[in-house]
Amino acid sequence: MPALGADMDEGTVLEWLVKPGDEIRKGDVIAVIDTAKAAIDAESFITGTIEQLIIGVGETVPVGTVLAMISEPAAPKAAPPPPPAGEPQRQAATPEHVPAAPGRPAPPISPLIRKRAHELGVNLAGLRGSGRGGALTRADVERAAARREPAGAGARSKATPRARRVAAELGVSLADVTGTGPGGSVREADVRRAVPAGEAAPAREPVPAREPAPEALAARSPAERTRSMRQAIARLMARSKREIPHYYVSSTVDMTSALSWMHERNRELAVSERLVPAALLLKAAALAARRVPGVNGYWVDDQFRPAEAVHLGLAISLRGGGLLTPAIHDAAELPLAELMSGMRDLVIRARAGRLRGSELTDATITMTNLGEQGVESVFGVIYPPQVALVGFGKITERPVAVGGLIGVRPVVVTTLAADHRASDGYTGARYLTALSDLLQKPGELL
Amino acid sequence: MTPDQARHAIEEAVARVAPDADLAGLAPDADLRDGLELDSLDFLRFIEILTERTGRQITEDDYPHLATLASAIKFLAGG
Amino acid sequence: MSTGEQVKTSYREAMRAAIREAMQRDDRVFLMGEDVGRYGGCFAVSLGLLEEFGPERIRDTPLSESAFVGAGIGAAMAGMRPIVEIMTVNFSLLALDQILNNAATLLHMSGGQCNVPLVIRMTTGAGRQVAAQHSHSLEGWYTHIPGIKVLAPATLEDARGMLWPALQDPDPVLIFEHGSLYNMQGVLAADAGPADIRSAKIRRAGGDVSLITYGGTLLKTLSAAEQLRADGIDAEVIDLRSLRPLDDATIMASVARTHRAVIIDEGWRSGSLAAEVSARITEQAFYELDAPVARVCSAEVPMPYPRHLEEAALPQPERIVAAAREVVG
Amino acid sequence: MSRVTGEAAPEAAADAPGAGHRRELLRQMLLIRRFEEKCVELYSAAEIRGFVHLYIGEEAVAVGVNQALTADDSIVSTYREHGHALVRGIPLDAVMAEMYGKTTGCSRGRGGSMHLFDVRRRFYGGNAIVGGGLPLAIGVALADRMRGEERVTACFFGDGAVAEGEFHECMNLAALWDLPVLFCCENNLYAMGTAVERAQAQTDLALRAGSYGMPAWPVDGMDVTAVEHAARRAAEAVRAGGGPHFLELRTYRFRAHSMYDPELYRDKAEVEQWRHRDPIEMFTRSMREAGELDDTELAAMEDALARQLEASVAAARAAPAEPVEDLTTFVYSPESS
Repeated sequence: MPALGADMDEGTVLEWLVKPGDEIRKGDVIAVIDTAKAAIDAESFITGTIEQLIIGVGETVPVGTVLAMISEPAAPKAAPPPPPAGEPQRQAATPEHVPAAPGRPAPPISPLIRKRAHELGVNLAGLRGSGRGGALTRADVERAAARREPAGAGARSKATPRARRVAAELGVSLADVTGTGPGGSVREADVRRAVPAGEAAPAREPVPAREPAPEALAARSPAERTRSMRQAIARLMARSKREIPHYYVSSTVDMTSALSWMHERNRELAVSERLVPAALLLKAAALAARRVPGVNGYWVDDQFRPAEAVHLGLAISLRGGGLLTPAIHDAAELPLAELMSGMRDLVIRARAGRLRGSELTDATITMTNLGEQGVESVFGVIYPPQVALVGFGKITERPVAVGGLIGVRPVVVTTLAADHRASDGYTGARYLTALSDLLQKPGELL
Repeated sequence: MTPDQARHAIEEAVARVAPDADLAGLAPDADLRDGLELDSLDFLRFIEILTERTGRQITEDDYPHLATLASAIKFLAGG
Repeated sequence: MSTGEQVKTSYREAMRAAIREAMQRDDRVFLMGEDVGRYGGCFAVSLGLLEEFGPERIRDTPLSESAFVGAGIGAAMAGMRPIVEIMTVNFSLLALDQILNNAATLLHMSGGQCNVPLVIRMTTGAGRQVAAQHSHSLEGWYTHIPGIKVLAPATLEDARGMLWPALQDPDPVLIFEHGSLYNMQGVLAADAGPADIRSAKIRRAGGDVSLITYGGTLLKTLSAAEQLRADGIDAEVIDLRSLRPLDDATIMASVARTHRAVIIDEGWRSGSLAAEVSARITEQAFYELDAPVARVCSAEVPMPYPRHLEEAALPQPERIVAAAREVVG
Repeated sequence: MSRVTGEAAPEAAADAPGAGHRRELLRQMLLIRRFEEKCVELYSAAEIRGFVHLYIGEEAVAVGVNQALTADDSIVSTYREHGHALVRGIPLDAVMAEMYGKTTGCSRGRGGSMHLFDVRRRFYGGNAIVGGGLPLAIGVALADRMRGEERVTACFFGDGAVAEGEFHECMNLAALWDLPVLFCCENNLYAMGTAVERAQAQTDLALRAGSYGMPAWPVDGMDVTAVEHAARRAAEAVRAGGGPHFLELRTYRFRAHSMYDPELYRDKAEVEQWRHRDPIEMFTRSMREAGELDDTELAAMEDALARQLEASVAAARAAPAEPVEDLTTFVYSPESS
């Protein structure tokens, strides 16, 4: 089927002017083709004999389809081979997007997609992927987020981008700021007014703030940066102590099986994958939080809101002072190896000042580990609006009674500071017991 | 590996893990981890760099040999 | 070494001096347009040049915009450096095909063979009660076209300094001169030379709001800034100078300081140059904005004849002040 | 070995053109004809795309006018330009590669059939806007005149352009300023689907052109010798400062306006009648009668052309396409962007 116009994709054979056996010459009109616009004579570009008419009168076929077979005379003419029939440039388009073969298991969810889903508070279970092979794409997650009301805080308050950025920097929760802009929108001045000198700023907004607050931190001089960080910590801690009725529980946990299991595994692992005790403690703390959800979530609008997943905040002390608590997302689900590399990555980036705003503001429970600094135990201050903080002291050799006999065993003192508005000592105790049980069966931490 | 090469490798590893740490000011028999405030992650990174630089496999059982500068040099140079 | 000596002049004389200098320095340069010779130029910019350079290089043309603009393109393609004057942007519509389909496109279409080192000057804008067909401000249309550059000299320095670098440019450059500027008086360095034609300039520094404008509305914007000072609002005024390419860096740096932007453009709002600048601010400086970007443009009406209606239609200092107050809040 | 490219014939001998000269005229007409026929084939196979306007039937005009031009003269053409480009000397491979949109094309593949450029040969392109090339042509002529160059700018356009305002503006300006332009109006009787008598109150276009105060002659566009003779006379006058001249070359296109229109605007009988005056067959017949051409020479000429065409198609197919990364090059010149 010849291309008979710039905008022609298919054509209909209106009439054959030849029949099999006819002799034809180059340039002879052999058929009449109906394009969308008009009936047009189609000519032959070779001299020869009509062998067979393949496409019949009235049939519509795309450009390039072979209409008839013409045999060329045997004489060795230097005629070139006829152009490859039926393969016009246009059809060599890239293969269409291949849908997943039915029945094949959907590909695993990439960490990036999980992180994005978490940022938007989207539950990935049962979400159909539009990517190659049914994989979930960022767009799928974002569409899912747009379709329903974000979990956590109420409707997103109307604030200018500048106001959001300053609020993130100063640790001000927009929910607590009254806007004086058009339509009651919050503007920079409103945010700054909401932070009177000395009085602690209300806690960060639980819904993850979008603005890259740390870049604002990084943009200024180091001295300025530590001063404003100190101010932010001061405000947060003062508010925590003022508003949260802390209760504390502690427990000494035998680390023998955990450490020997770890050393055994480390023998087979390359240096870069080798585990440290902190990774085990972190994983256990996360799994325990999943088992005892009462400690994992936020205190907002005078009620406890349990979080869907466990995002474990990690208290990281910076060289030369200062503290950041970035979160490891889905710490309960992440395999131990990924948790280890995630922890190393967070520490390096925290100390280099290259954390993203979203990482800093969405922990559902925080862990602090001062064992390296040699203290036996730590009773921490909860990060509002979270409702619990788990603490670990130094792993030390201590005389312990086991089965009636005295033995020397590596042990660690684990503590929990919890918000008595959200839970009672009973829940705190159940959490530490769960933590201890998990550390006795390290295989489950994988 | 000669003691000098070992010392040089340790100095480079410390520089990369704790850029602001003052190795020179540390007594050869002083504890490296305390003196340089290396936590377990820093120390793991320190071991990782040493393995890359010297090609020596260092298992957890070898950690005690790396407690001080002097012992580390002896361990690496000892072969 | 500039002698520091200053001379009193006008925008019109500054542009004339620029043309004279270019024609003296480069014999490939010549001026072509309706009534540029014997009549001395519809706005008297080329007064006296016919007597000085003769009819071969100061060429009056018949009223055939497509022909003489196309001829300018052909002559440039063949090695000359023509300055084509289209009396006003209103008549340039008759030559828009030559400007778009030939001047702006030949280099790309010919695979890099055909350069068109041409300068086209046009008067633009309203404000003299000449009614709908003579009062258009269509620079925005031309800034839409890749392949040409668009300049808007709003000061004596720029009127004197932009022509020579525009002529040196191997690609077509359009220079829009707002009709209200020709009589503007002022002082200029006697040896004032070429100006940069790539960047915007901050004509008044300020920290509370960025007033972004060009050409005929610069003076109105500066006076609005003065009025705003009385309200305690410290306005920054940016003169775009180059409408294509736009100097994004200067615009975004200013918005990053003031966190508020008002764009003043005599064109109609829909699909205007102001719309393009606003879109770029939202794309590149979104997190700096403490208020939506505001625009002060002409009312979307054919320009009326009566004075009071024309003034109501055009951007005025009062409307700029109101818009600035709105965004500063 | 006959000259491979369509290089313009060497300065023809001063005296009456000899048989050798006529053989070259015939070869150039055949070059155009076979090139256009190959385009039909390639277009039907969808190997070349877009709009393609064929010159079959009008070959005598391009070949004849080209004989009157020197290497220093300039040409501004229209979208039916393959013939003008080939006889001007743009290599066959470069024109074919341009049809394929390849970087080895004479416009780097950027222009296609309607925008062939070769500035070294002063071929300032086809122009797809009807009448759009006329202002450019008078501009080039203006530049030549201002620099005292004795050169001619030949400007090709069709009868359709005569209805555009630009045509009248340019004719007047060229006459007013005595610009060295040779206006070549290829009157093939149809502006796409509108016959000239349905578009022009006065269809004698030479008469119309004369009203602008320039010499204007009608010429039989199907007779290559007549075209050459008229073009020489006009070009020499223009070059000598006689101001612009206008040739109305009355010719006819045997195929559709562009790839493919149903030609409802004319009946087949008219086409057949004009085919009797096919410029190539008439010229071949007269050369045979004068004993200047026999079958073997003709077959050799056809064979050489067929091989050159196949080679150009093979080269074009194999030539590289422009990398997408170069999309924005040549929007502005490098040093000025």
